[in-house]
Amino acid sequence: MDFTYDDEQQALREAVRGLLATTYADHETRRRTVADEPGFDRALWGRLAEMGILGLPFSEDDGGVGAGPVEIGIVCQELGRVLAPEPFLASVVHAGGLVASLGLAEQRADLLGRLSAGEVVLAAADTSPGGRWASRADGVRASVSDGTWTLDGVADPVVGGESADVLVVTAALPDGGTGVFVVAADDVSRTGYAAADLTRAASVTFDGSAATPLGEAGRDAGPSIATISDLTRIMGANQALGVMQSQVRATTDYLKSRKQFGVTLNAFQALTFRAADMYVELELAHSMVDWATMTIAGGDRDVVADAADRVGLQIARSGRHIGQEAIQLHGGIGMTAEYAVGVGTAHLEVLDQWLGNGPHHLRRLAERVTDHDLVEAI
Amino acid sequence: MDFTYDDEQQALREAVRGLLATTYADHETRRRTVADEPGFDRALWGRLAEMGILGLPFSEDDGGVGAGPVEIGIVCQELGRVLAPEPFLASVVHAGGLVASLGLAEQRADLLGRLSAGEVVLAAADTSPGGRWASRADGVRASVSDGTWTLDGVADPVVGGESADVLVVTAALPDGGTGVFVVAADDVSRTGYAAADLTRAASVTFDGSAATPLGEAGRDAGPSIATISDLTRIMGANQALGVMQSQVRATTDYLKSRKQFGVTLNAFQALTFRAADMYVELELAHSMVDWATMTIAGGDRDVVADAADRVGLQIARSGRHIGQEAIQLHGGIGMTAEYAVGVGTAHLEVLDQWLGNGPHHLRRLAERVTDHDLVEAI
Amino acid sequence: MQLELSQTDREFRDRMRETFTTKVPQEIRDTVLEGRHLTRDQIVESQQALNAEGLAVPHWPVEWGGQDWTDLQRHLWHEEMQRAGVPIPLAFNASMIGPVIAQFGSEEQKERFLAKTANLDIWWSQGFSEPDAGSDLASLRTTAVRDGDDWVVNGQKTWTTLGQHGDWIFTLVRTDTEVKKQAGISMLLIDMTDPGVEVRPIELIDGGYEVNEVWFSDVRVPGDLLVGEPGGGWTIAKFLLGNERVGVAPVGATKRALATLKTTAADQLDDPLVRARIAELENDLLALELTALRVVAHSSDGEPHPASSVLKLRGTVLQQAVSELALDLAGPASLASRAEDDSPQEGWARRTAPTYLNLRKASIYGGSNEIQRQIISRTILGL
Amino acid sequence: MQLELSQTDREFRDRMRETFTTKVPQEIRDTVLEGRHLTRDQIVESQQALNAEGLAVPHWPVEWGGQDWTDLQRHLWHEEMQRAGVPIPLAFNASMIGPVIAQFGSEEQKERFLAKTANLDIWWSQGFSEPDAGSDLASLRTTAVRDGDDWVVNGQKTWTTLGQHGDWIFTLVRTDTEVKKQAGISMLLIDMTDPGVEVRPIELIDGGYEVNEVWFSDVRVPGDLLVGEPGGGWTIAKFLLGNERVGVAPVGATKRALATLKTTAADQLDDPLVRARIAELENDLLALELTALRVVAHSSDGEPHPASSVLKLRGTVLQQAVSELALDLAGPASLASRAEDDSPQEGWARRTAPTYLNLRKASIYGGSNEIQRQIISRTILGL
Repeated sequence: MDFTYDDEQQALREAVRGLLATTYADHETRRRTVADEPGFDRALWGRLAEMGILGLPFSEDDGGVGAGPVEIGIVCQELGRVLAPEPFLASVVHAGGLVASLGLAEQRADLLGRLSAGEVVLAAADTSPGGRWASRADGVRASVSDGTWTLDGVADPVVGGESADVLVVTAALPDGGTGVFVVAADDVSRTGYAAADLTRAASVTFDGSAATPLGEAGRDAGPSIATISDLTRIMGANQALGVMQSQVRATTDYLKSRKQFGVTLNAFQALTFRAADMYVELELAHSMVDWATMTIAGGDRDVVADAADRVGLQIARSGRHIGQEAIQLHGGIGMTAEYAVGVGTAHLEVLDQWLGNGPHHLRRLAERVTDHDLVEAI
Repeated sequence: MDFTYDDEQQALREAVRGLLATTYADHETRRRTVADEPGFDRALWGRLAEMGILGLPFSEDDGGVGAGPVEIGIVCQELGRVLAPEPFLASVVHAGGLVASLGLAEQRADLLGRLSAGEVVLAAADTSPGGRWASRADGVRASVSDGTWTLDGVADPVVGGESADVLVVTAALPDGGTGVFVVAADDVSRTGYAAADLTRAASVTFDGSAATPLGEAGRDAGPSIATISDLTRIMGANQALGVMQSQVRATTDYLKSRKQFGVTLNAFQALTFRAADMYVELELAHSMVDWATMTIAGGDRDVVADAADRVGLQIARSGRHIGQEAIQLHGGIGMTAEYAVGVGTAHLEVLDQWLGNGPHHLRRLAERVTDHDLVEAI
Repeated sequence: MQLELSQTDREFRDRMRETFTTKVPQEIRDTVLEGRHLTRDQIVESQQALNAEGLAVPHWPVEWGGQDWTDLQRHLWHEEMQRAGVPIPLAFNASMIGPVIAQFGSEEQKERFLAKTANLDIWWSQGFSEPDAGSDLASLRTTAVRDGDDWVVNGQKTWTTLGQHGDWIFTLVRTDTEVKKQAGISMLLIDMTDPGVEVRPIELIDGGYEVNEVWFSDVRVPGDLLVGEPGGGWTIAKFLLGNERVGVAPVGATKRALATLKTTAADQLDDPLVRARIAELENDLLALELTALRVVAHSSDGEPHPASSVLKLRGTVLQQAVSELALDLAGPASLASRAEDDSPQEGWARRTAPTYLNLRKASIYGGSNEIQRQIISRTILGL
Repeated sequence: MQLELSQTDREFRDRMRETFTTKVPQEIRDTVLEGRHLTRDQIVESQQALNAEGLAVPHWPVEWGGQDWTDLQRHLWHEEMQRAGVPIPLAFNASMIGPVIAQFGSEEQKERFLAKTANLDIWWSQGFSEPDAGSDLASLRTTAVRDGDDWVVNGQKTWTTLGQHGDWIFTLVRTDTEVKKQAGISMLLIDMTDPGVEVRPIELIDGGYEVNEVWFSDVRVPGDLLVGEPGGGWTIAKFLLGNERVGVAPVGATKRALATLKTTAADQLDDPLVRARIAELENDLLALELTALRVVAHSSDGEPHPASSVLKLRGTVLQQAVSELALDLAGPASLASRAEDDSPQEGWARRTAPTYLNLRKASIYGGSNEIQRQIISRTILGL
């Protein structure tokens, strides 16, 4: 049992942190980047590809690096720290994860190879308007005629879908179950928009859109879809952890430097105690994120599903606490779009509502409460 | 709409406060009183009878004073302020309330007359071991033979039951429904004990105990039992309010007088802010208590049932907050039986667990949440 | 003690309900009830409709358009507006500078400003906060230097709510740097079209522009636009901030928002955890509303009741809690925050994230919740 | 990073589990698991059973009975004890005076006390707190005045946990009133049977007697019972209070208590609100346990990890929260707190109210949660 990074992991973290700092050291750059098309920095995306970051989760056979979940988590944390809008989570972890899990060898080599190289951006379309974290598709239907598949329906929100080249779509199969299909972005109509944190998503309409089954045609992919969602949930929690770390640091720095009534704010015990409570939440969240990330290596779907719910609930609670207190302790400046802290609070909510919010995970955990005696950490 | 006491109500409050101060101004007296049989001060009980307090809720025809719910609430608040162990709530409000609601004229005149005069103490036996605030009896069964009724079973906790002269018992009727019976304490076996706040209760065993139906024999009294429980819940909330007022005052005084690190504790902003939060809870609870008490005058059972749940939930939340913070802000001294604050925290819990705790009221309110659009205060 | 409204008050309430739902355009009220943004024109139209009925500034002196109501009636007026989705009359006009001019202003100022202020012919902005002052208002640095009959103003204000719409701004400025900091402050009324006044809107985290920075560069203000005496600004500021007693907490609007959620998210009400969360909030709101009524009932003659801080503190917490619930009920649909109206996601769901973020301000602006706790612990508890 | 225990640690844990469940009498463990009170004899019997296995004082120096374990192993030892219901070795002996004597004591003191301390042949009490000092330990007033080779002690200590069972007491006393208050403090070991020592148990709100007042009236203490140097008491106290890193939060016991509730209150687990409350607590406890593991994994060589304060703070909050849940699940049956065992109410339910009340101490004793927040904000955050 070990909660520390090895030297290579440390080096990865430093490298990613260094690269991101060249672009997003200043929040103003992030602000300008998300205001322009495509909502992220294509040059940075290219450099991430060069560093092998975009191929991190995929096997070398598929054109990737074959790194483990801890490494992917490190990247997500660093992206979160600077609120980077690059669609790593949506494109690499989520959509790429579906391809890696379900795709045939040639599909994997093609799509993941190009994704790793920064040549295509993927997005997963798995949510129907009003839908809530279901691994069973209900907004898009697949039809087959003469061996040719087409899709009809609407997916929304498709995170990263506005500028994706290829969509990985979950759709209801004609004979029941849910299949996953690859669709060229040219074959759909889509309307992009910004979420509250100014990252981009899209509403995607399929109208007889040509689709290629990912893996064996017509087979129910429900369990795989669920597992990839769980993995994405855990990596989203890593990203949220990075946000929270930045918020706690920014708040602490602010309390030390901002003067009111002739003294710096850390002279007010009520405020420093609240900062202490933020730190407590941060440490608890950190522990849970590390743990959930480590469970992935075991390869047991049920264990990962449980870990996703647990870290999801923890992040929802800690994220709201820290995100709200960070704004409150900053006062007015925390409310402005010019300042990273409030935007971080928006990003925490977007991550949660996208990947699974607190009540959702609590409900699932509550259902399972009688399935065990003690919750075993190790 | 008026939230203020009129002159008579003010005078009643002063009179009761004055009388109680003669006995319980010092917590040590309360401590000695509860340590001895019968667990309350019979002399004080007699003086309460002389003042008309024990007959407050009952009509003049029944030997009472015919006062309204606000007056009864005032008495309960004052009892709560000094943690008086006298069984006013159990004997007068609850058991007496059942008699007043269900008894025949002669039963009312007899029992309530003697209760008002301080000649008998009543107690309501309406809970089975492990039971949870049900108006349907399941621990005691009533049988009738040749017009003579007998009871069998166990009631526990019977608050105030250890020293009561007459028990008012809810029992399952032979043909269904729940009846209410009057049983002389001599006809049962009982084991007294102290609750966590050192007030007394008993486990009561009925073994063919002779019983007199209260009101018309064999008729289901479920709705009336429920309404009297609701009224008792609301009066219990008044009593809890008195406790909380004392706790907030004691805590504030302590912060002003206790020195640590060379200054009084109110120099620590984190502590004064927590005292402010206690005050907020107190004011909210106060408003809800006054409101629930005033709903009784309208005489609508459903309105009172709703008010009982609402004030029950509020008191559970505010009571825990204030009761816990009062101990915490006092530190070690708050943990001791010698000091009123911690005993008050015990009393708050006993009132809630006896009359309906937070989760119980929340569950009932949650069931009704779609029955209305807005919750109307007036 | 008695719960029922008197016959008079019941009739009063019915009259308010009737007036609000018939005299203020439905479209404006729907905009409020659905949590969408009002335009400047809508706010003006609504206030003028109220003013035509004598309902825009009832708490002003009668000679300037006020009504001689009890505090309870003012409370009912305020609650019924919120229930009906009527925009509350612009606070800067109705609750702030209007009462200030009526109390401290010269006859000339009253004649010149009050009627137009009530009718929102003049849109007032507030120039109090400064970048380096925050909650420490008295340390403000904007200066006004006497030059003949005029004052010449230099400095910067910030967090000026809706300042981009403003015609005039009432400002606290330092007119004397030699005295104790509170004693050197005065209030000036400044025409925002004057040369040297510059307004820059600040984007907030919900994407809206509600607050502004306002710069004054050698702005020349005639001497008759100083309110009260030179150096009397702190007294006026205290009057103004202590002037709130009715309508401190947005109870009615929060209740309405919660009740509306039960309809919009009706499909999730089978979930006992959702029901419990709503029940808990409904109860908390009831307790708050009753406390507001107690404050109203106890208040005597213009003195602010210290429990106003309780209302502000808990009111903002509940307002925020309802917005959290809404966001959780919206779920993934909430990501479509900045989608256009042709989005397949429902409008209420799309608005939840911006609303959640926007309402973080509620516990910061207008006396942060930390300031409220300070007031309670010092003023009420004597700590 | 890796989740699994090493082969060695897995075997270690299995050995602990096996030893605890076979060497410590079932009746003692049931008493702990059911939350009933242990007698003095049971505590002694249990510790002596552990000591016979070398498991009473593993963190002591090896020459005095310690084991050269890793922090992780100490953590596993501590958690497994709690899971099995084994009473944790008496803290005053095992975690406090033992390590202090081993570190600061004379050879003579070590020989005289350590083995008996490990084996609980001597029951130690702690004499630190005083009535007027509270969290401000340094302002203590109990004095020890030199008289020949002896010290003469006068004063009063309070909150002396289980002092009624004590054979010896380690005290902080003021030996020099002329110097800065921390510098005038020394540690004395006092035989509680000495003339002039008087112990008065204090009744707590749960009806139990866990703490005591201890008076010293002209108690004559031989000079060789001063630990370390005169004036060195503050250093020892800091060593002692900073000595906690493993086992700061009672995670294992709280987990066990929560899991047990699922069985005892099984009839209420149909209620989704109850299930949600349990699920939330289970998750919070998991996060806490993982944090304890992280602290253990990161710790280096005896230095207390500052996150110990996180563990103490959250650990007590969760311990208290589980006791609140238990009380709510017990409902009216909880009124039978002081009923005898023939009560028709179930034992677990009867114990909920006293347990709830008793555990209020958890956030007060041993460095209140306010002190923990102070440590976090100062030491960790630099505020």
